[in-house]
Amino acid sequence: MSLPETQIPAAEASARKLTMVEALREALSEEMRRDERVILLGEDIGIAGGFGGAFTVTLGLAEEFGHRRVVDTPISEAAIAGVAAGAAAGGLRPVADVQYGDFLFIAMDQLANQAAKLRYMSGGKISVPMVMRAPVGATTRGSQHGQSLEAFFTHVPGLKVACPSNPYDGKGLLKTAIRDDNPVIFFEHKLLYGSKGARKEAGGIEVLGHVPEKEYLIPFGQAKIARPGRDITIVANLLMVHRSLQAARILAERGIEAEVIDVRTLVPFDWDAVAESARRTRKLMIVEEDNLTGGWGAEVAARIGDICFGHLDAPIRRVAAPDTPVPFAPVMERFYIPSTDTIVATAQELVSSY
Amino acid sequence: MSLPETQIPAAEASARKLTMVEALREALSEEMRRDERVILLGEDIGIAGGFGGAFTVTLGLAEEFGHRRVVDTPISEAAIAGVAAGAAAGGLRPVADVQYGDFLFIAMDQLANQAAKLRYMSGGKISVPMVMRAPVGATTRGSQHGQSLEAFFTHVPGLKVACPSNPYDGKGLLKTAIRDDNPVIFFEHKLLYGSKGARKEAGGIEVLGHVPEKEYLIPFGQAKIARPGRDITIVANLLMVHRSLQAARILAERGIEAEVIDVRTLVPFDWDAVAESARRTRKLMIVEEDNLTGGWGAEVAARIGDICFGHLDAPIRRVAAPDTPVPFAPVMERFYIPSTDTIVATAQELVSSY
Amino acid sequence: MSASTLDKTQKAGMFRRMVLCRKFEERVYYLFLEGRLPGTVHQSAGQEASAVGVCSALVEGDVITSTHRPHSHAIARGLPVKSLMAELFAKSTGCCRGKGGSMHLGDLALGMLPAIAIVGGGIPLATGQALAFQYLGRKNIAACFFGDGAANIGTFHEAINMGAIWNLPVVYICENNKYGASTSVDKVMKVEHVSERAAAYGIPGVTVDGNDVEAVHRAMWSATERARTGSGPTLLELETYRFSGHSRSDPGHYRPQEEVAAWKQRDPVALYEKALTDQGILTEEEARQIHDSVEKELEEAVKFAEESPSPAAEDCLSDVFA
Amino acid sequence: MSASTLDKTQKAGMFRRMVLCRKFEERVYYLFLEGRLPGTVHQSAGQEASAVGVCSALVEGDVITSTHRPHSHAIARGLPVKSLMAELFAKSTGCCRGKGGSMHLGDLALGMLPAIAIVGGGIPLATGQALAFQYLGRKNIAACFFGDGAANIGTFHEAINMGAIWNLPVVYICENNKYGASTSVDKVMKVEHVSERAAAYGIPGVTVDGNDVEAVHRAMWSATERARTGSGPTLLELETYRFSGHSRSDPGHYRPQEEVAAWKQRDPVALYEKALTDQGILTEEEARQIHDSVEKELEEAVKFAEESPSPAAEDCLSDVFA
Ligand SMILES: Cc1ncc(C[n+]2csc(CCOP(=O)(O)OP(=O)(O)O)c2C)c(N)n1
Ligand SMILES: Cc1ncc(C[n+]2csc(CCOP(=O)(O)OP(=O)(O)O)c2C)c(N)n1
Ligand SMILES: [Mg+2]
Ligand SMILES: [Mg+2]
Repeated sequence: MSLPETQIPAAEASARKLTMVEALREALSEEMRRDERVILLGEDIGIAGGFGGAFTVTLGLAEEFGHRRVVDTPISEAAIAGVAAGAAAGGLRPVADVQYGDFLFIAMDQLANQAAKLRYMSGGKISVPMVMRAPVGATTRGSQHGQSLEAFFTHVPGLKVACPSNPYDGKGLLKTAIRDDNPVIFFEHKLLYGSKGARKEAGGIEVLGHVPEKEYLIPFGQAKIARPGRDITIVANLLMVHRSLQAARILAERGIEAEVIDVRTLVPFDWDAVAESARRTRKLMIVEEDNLTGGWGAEVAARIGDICFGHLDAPIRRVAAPDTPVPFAPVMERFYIPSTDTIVATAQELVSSY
Repeated sequence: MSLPETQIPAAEASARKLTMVEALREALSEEMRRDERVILLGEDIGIAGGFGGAFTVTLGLAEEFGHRRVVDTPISEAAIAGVAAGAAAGGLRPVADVQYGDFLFIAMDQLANQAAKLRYMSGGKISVPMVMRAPVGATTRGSQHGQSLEAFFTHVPGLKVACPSNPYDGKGLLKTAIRDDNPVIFFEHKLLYGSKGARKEAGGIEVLGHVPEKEYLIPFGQAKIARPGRDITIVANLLMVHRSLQAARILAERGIEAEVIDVRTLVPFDWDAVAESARRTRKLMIVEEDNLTGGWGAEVAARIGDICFGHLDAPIRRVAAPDTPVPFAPVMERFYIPSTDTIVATAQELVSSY
Repeated sequence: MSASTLDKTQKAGMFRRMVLCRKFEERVYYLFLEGRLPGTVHQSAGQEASAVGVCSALVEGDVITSTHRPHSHAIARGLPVKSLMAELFAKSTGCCRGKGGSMHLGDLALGMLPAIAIVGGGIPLATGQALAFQYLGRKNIAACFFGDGAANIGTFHEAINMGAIWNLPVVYICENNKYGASTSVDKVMKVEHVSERAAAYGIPGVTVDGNDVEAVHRAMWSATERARTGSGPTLLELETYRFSGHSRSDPGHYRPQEEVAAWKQRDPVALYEKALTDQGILTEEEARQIHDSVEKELEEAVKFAEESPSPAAEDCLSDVFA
Repeated sequence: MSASTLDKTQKAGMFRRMVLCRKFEERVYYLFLEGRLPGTVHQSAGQEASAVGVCSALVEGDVITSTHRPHSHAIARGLPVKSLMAELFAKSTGCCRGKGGSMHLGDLALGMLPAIAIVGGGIPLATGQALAFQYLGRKNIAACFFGDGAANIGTFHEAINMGAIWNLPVVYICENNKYGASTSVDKVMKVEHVSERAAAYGIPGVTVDGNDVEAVHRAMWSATERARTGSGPTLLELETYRFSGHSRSDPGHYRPQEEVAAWKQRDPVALYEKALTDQGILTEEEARQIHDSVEKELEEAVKFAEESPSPAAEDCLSDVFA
């Protein structure tokens, strides 16, 4: 199921490096060129002299595609989601966005009760090919601008959920999301946007990625082994992939070879890849930025614990944010967001104590 | 931590039997008599000649307490939740309700971003003592009137979550919820309301419970051993407690003694009780009506799997609804809702195969 | 079809649809009483002029959205009664293959999005449909039904504003039947007419006698003209009344008996029958034939529904994803 | 205090508050540039007359709610500048003990709910506060600040309607600064004035020059009178302009330079200073003293904030539940 990084078509072959923002922007413009039905809906996404959305992803697109296709909306998140769903049922392929993922709660009924269920309630007669982009992650903006919300949407049947960790995946997954005939919630991490061509985020990490000029898609439901290893499996998404990779490098210095799996999509989820790796390393941990209780990691632990019962030498452990809102003060926020140190310590404990 | 059923103060001692609806109504009226600050907010809750809310819980309360305290609202779920939160911060103790839990998504921002976080964002200076009542469970009303939504709220730090399975607990937990200084989401199952003094629900089960006339409270975070057993632990809530008890009776005929734990509150959760039982029976399963992926059972499986690692003889298994919206046709809905048969079969497999 | 020139055939057709709506609800009422239908139901007897008047101004390709009270909308839009009845019977031949039920009736291919049972939830969807029509350069419009109760929910505000600023081809139709469940409209809004709220969005608001099917038709017709010619939405308020309780379990004791009686005096089906026969558009014999043919159609629909196969239990698992 | 009789001391006090708001924002601007403050910030220079005019009509026990742009509201309401500055510095002496930050400034005991950074999210909360006042028989009111952008979100509609039907003691205050982030107000609503929307709820809507602090005071005063006497809410629209970009990272290129220049001509702080000195209410010397004392207060606030202890990392875990 999962492709080791080296097998990914042309990823490393390309000399061109892009930031996440550039990669996502390219995905949008390629898809808009390819398919006239693709339109964008969101706040401040196309205003002349404006931002190109809260994080510049749509910058320049109104200039190329016009305001008919890059549609600036009022601050009306419920209607943004619902209008996107209605337009999708009506034959368009809208890509909507909220400026911060936290605002998805406002649109929750339209996403979870309408977009997600229209197909089912109609007995399969309707498709709702829409994408809702949403930036997540804590960046010293306090409780209402820093949540990770993947778990809420992973729990809604009828929604797909993507969460790329790097520009290459970002582009390939966004293109796939746009072509998918189902509603897709597409999470982007604020600290991964990169600084080139993007709004600079304090604490952001510079993830420049090889992005081939040739078109490619990344299928949903295929996790990626971001780093192979034999001693323990670390499953992560978004920013936590990078923390986990950094932790793996530190662990390697201590003789522990951690395998890091980037889930890439949470719905569908690549159960085979994770189960295979866990059976092989016999130890599993999950790293997510979301609050511990009820995070998506709980589902991974529950299901892998079940299907790999007897094949694991240690308890499945989760590293996640504590069960608190996101605090403002950087000192507390650093405590809140799972750190490389915690990942290292947890892996080390699992490897040495079991 | 957990109290075996027999120790519960005066529960079985009382001769008086009430339905859930009667017990909840009594909790509301007792608390309203006791504390002038308790008010009710909701749609159709106090209209003369009306319903007393969608399921008659507030019937008669406007007559006793007047429309100043039993406040009929417009159909404005976001404002109902937000006004309740604001009034709570302002010194009242509002008990709000939505007619069907499914509508909580409309109020999600006010619940998850505002009510849940006000205290935290203020550095602990504000309390938000409100209750949001919400009926859950599938009752042949289709996809938008039958969801179980506990997992969404269990995942929001700052919210408490209660889910009584019987009239005795319903009354005691609702009174505790009203006195709690935090926002509490209070889930009620439509099929447990009972028919006496309530709107009759097809498929509803008649859970008449001993409810003492003397006042009592049930503390949050104390699970209840609804039936003791030595062979396997079944953790459940709401309607699924009854299915699990029924399954336990069937299992007993086959020589398997299942211990059934009624969680009663999901936040706080009685980890000690479940862990203790699981360690004792060495087998654990979780039964919930919610969709499998990301249900609250995932957290239970994940955490107990971790803390009881090595103490269990079988994988932790979850019995839950499939990952689909709630279908309308009764034949499909019966398939959707976890059945006694499935619980029996799952328990039997765990006991006999491991 | 043009508003000013409804011809005999059209009028007779509208009348027949109204009768079909009414008798459908009557049948459904008894089928429920007899325990032959599962779930619950929100009936629309008394509101037929609104449903039929609106849909009589629509053309092929237009789309309606509806609510928890969708039966008459679906019938007025022309969905086959068989497929509606079969859906209520939870059969696989139902318009939603048994997955939707009463509250989600619809068939997009036939011009009706599955009804949305979350009050106000369909308003953004209708607006999105209209955006698609505008974008694709179609001459179609979306007709968005909702109740007076929905006028107080956030999506009403957000979506109508969006429809307004983008001049979308959509007509927002508030069936003001004076109550949202048990709650009288004047308990929950201070304005007398929902249509007064149109001003907040800079679009026309019109209040019409919702029990006069031709008045509804005319008002809807002008609204569709505006919508089709790029002038944007209208908020059309139709004053009407439901004869039954809010839902199956509701006897409706919160409504003064005189009020109910007064509205029953203005039964839209009876009124139109009288108007058409008075005007000599229908003979009494023709009217009778319409009633009979409707009975027959419903008889067949019930038979069809009853004889249709149930879905399989495992069908629960399909149709989640495309 | 009565609207018609603002005396010298009051006017001087209002002026000082405005200067404090302005200079607070100037300091904060440079503190951010210097990298001494974490996170982001939405500044309100240019909108001081609105914040101070509104709060000058409030009394002890009244409560304001605010937005992502709360600094001037907090200062106008009289929260100690030290505790605000300390919060921006993320210190444990901050008004939210470092947990809130710029977007959640507030202190309920001092009459300000923590600011709500979800656009429109505070409107139901303010309405709930007002419900509590009404229920408890207090003579207090809630003053609910929000922007023009918030006028298009569902909670605006739902909560104002509730305030209206229950005649709650609340004033809904829309600071219309012509833009929601980069989006000009006339792109997203068809009405010219947000106050026109009041009619949809059957309450008065008033539009006032938001850069004229005494005009704001007078309008707010009448609105509070209505609210305090049980006559219900008012929707008060204050026309104003922010001098800076939307947030720290925004240079504001979407606004025509002439527009910005024209509004800077109407700088509310300068206008009021001129009015007060022209009218002889303040001498130039007194005005200068006010500026100086404000500088001093801010100097101390920064010093206090810098010297205050940071919260401990583990403080993250407290204050989730009461
Ligand atoms: C968001 C939401 N809140 C509450 C309900 C429960 N409910 C169903 S219909 C109804 C009343 C609707 O009134 P109105 O919009 O006037 O439509 P009518 O029933 O009169 O046709 C209510 C409260 C719901 N379905 N959705
Ligand atoms: C619900 C929601 N949507 C979007 C945002 C992002 N955002 C923050 S401020 C803002 C503009 C608000 O405009 P307005 O209400 O006019 O207030 P102003 O910034 O002009 O003071 C936006 C879009 C948000 N915080 N909340
Ligand atoms: Mg109604
Ligand atoms: Mg603004």
